[in-house]
Amino acid sequence: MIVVNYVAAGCVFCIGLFAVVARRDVIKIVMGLSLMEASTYLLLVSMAYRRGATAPLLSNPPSGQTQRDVVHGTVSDPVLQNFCLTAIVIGIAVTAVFLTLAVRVAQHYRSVDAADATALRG
Amino acid sequence: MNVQALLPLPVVIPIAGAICALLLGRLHRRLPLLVGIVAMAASLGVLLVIASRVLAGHGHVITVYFSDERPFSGRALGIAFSADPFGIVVALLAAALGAVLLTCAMSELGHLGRRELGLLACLSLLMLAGVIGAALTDDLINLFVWFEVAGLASFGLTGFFLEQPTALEAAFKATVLTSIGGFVIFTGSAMLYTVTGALNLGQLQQALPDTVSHSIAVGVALVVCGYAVKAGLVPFHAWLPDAHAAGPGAVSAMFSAILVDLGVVGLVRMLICTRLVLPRLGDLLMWLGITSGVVGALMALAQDDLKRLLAWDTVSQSGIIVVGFASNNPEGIAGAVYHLANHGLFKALLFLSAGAVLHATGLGKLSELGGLWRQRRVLTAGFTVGALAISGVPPLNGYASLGLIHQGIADKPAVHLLAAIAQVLTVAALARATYLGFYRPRAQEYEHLETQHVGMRISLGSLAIGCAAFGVLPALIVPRIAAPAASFVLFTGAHAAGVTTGVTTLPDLSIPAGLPGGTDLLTSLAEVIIGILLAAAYIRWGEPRPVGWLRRLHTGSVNDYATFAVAGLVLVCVTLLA
Amino acid sequence: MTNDDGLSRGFRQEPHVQAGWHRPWLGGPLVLAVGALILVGVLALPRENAALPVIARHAMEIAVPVWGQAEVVSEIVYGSRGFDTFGETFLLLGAVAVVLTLSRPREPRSEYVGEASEGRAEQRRLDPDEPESGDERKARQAESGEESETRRIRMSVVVRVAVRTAVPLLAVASVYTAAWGYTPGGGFPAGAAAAGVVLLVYAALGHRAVRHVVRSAVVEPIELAGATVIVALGVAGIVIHGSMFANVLPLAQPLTILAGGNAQLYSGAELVEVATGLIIAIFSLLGMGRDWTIHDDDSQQVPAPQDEDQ
Amino acid sequence: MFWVLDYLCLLAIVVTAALTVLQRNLAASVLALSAVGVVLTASFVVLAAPDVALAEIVVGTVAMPMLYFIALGKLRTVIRDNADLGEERDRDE
Repeated sequence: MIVVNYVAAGCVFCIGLFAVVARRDVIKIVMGLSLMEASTYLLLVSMAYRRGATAPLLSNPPSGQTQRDVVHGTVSDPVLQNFCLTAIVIGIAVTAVFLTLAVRVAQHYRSVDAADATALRG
Repeated sequence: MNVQALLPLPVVIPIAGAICALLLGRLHRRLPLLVGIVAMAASLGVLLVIASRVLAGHGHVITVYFSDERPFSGRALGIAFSADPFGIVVALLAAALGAVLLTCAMSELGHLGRRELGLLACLSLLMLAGVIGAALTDDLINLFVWFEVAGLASFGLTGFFLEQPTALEAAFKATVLTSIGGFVIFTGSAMLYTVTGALNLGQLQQALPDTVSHSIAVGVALVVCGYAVKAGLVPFHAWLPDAHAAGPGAVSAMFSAILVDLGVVGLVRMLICTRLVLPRLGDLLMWLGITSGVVGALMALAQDDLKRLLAWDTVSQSGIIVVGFASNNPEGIAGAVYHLANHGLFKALLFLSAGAVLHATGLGKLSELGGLWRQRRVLTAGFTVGALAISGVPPLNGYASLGLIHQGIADKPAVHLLAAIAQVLTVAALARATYLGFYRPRAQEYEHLETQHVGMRISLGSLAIGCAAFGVLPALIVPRIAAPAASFVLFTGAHAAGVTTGVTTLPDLSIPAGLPGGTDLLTSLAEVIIGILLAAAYIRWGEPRPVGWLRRLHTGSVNDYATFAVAGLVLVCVTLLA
Repeated sequence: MTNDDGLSRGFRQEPHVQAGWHRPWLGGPLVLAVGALILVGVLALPRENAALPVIARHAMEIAVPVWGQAEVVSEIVYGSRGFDTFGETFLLLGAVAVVLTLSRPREPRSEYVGEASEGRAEQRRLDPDEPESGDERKARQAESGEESETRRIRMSVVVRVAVRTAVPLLAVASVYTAAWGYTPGGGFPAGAAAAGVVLLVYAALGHRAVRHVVRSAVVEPIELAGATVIVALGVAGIVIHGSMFANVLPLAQPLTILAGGNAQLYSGAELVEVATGLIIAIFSLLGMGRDWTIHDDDSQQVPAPQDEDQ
Repeated sequence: MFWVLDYLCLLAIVVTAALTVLQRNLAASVLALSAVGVVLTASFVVLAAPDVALAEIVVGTVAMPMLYFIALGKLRTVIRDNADLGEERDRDE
């Protein structure tokens, strides 16, 4: 059932969150956030799925169905897939900014260890 | 071309300005910032036209749907912009302060490199467009998209001065925390859409069932935590002092005065939607807000860096504003809207003065500053007016709004007491900063003292006049602006009704206007006096032990800040699920 | 800042240990708690036999008659919720601007800037001052020199020939995904694929092959032109129909290349925007120098700004 | 049959995600992250989401690894010992 998808998305979210919380390596933290992103995509597309659904496509309906059948038939939810596209664009934008920042921080502190980049505290 | 069609313009104009700023950067050094000021002024003009219709009489909600989409049977696929009294106040504040702060940036940072100024103008305009878009939008996912646009632009502005290692470190921490908040909001919003099938905030409010299922509770909890990261409530606040103290003066002012409103807008939208269904959310936000108030003020008292002290004070003040909104009665909410505007004004004034001090002398720490009142009278006057306004001294604007908030939470004794303590600590922190930074005699002269730019004087003067004006005439502001906003936030029916099309009027809400009377005057003056005594004691005897523990708790490592945020997420989820 | 009382126990807390774990005993249980709570929320979600939401069914119905698009997801992305994509496009433009800001070379500043001197003082205090490693000095000269050996040199002839044959095919394929409005794929995947093609040429045939395409004086105006087309499309919707991103162009016959009214133009503008945006971001990240940190031979003079092409 | 494919994709995603976090060598974990993107695309195709699959395959295999490897390249010359990157410095250094 689709619940297994939801549980898997939750697991990947937790793996990503654990990487951000517990890894001291700056690049690993960025990867943790990329994993959290991947889990949001998986959750959204799994929520969009309906039993026995075809893609929300009207161009060439599957054999024997007309466009009207597809419109009223079982299709996966196109609105959630639109949100997933938005999330992917946001993901690539944030990752590019992240990596530029990580390299600049490493240039100054000469290390990729997040424990060294703690000049601002208290 | 009725008013409804004008609704998206306040967002489109700054974005067009951002494109021109990048293009015109090659022609002349100061052209991009000039384009920015013109764009913000035009956006402010359009917003004033819309505000005249929205705030007429007892307040109206004007709604427009994009892409010619019409709502049908209580649902809408298209995105709606709705100008309601609360959203229009935040948008006006963002546009007006944006124009003032961009003029100040042009005068103060005018001689940066050609390419740097083009990028600075583009990022500031994108951030302001994001805040205005988030204030006006009525769609759950569109609110998240504008949240991300404003957040992403703020990372670039935080790490703008690449010479400073702390600025880049602050930008990295802000990116980690805000991204965690962003993913959490996105997951929560998608879950709410899947369960209720409604995207529009008004329709979501109607679609929420009375018995809240687990997925709605977790969805709302996730969305609230995401916006709490941006508003700087306690467990999620750790990135805010670093990020707001790192950028140039005008940019930090933009962060603290305008960007914090993004989180407050998100929280208030969720409060409106779930008031009938999840009453626990109001109490939870009240306790989170009041803890932020006390912790922020306590940490501000112990800071040595001037801009970091003001950033910690932003954490405290945004906590007090969230307490006002969560108080759920007319005075509290009207006070919170009024305090949102006041906080924008006096925090921008304080940050501009602090930024000007750093820009002129190159020194940011209170221990190194002092004796500035002789060389820089305008800067000292600006900072003093801001400090008096924040302490709630009667003629200036903090007094009226704090009085309303304290009236609003009068029926909850514990929260009222903690709010008074937070106010005393804030007064102490600002008094200490003013004395150490400006009035304390300094042994040796400053080795380098930058000349004073005229643009800086104009900005400081206009913000000081704004503080005084907002303080002197609450009789005009409270009934005309704060009351309609409070009636919009309180009467949930108005929000849902406003969603269909066109213009709907809001029910009348009578809030006692005029300066709060005798008892408030006495408590406010008492708070100021105790605060000054506390500041003097603090300067003489130094940092007490519990404050030391609290400061050691903020270890500065991004892993610990993320752990705080995760602990806050667990706390919020458990309270809403139980 | 690091304050001098008991709090700052010297800058390096413990000897520099490999970047391992950070308090996993605290992070682990908390993350597990979050996982459990999300599990509780997610289990109560409607399963795959739930009815399609009313909004989704409405989108399916209006896709062909109102928007002339046979691909419903593209219709929602560039039609009914075009304002979301408008915000998203400027999110990408913002990200490119941020990457440009953070990877910009040092520029001559005409007067004293307080923050710069404070920054340099900070660097002396915070940056560990150990001698430059050999390859860093090589990399640093590489940036200042014009024709430096770390600049991308070409690969072997086998790779070059293979890439020369594959590139036209890949370019056509990437534009194809956005061209036919009624098949899956829109402006974003096509733009990312086009950027991928340029990167392939850069990796295989060296910097000289893509130098004209990648120059910021060429690429940035194209990206801003794409953004301007999108803003113009939105404003046209306001002027003509009173609501932003309303369909202003006549609907062509469905299932043809022009199908989809202004959604097709929107998708093309986003293709241009995404392709040039990713190229700018990746090449400015590639060209990021080290001239902001103090290194031993950095006297106070500011190096001449590098030529624009970097 | 559909569910078997779905469960296989999910298993692969969770395994590659765990691999990304537990890997010592940064370059290897970048490849694991790219593997997560590819298997995610496979699961999108299985879950009837062609548009999202196209976007994810392009981002997951082209843009994301490119950015990470450029960042790694920049880091190699800057940080002191490469143990942080999980790579042993070659002996002759």
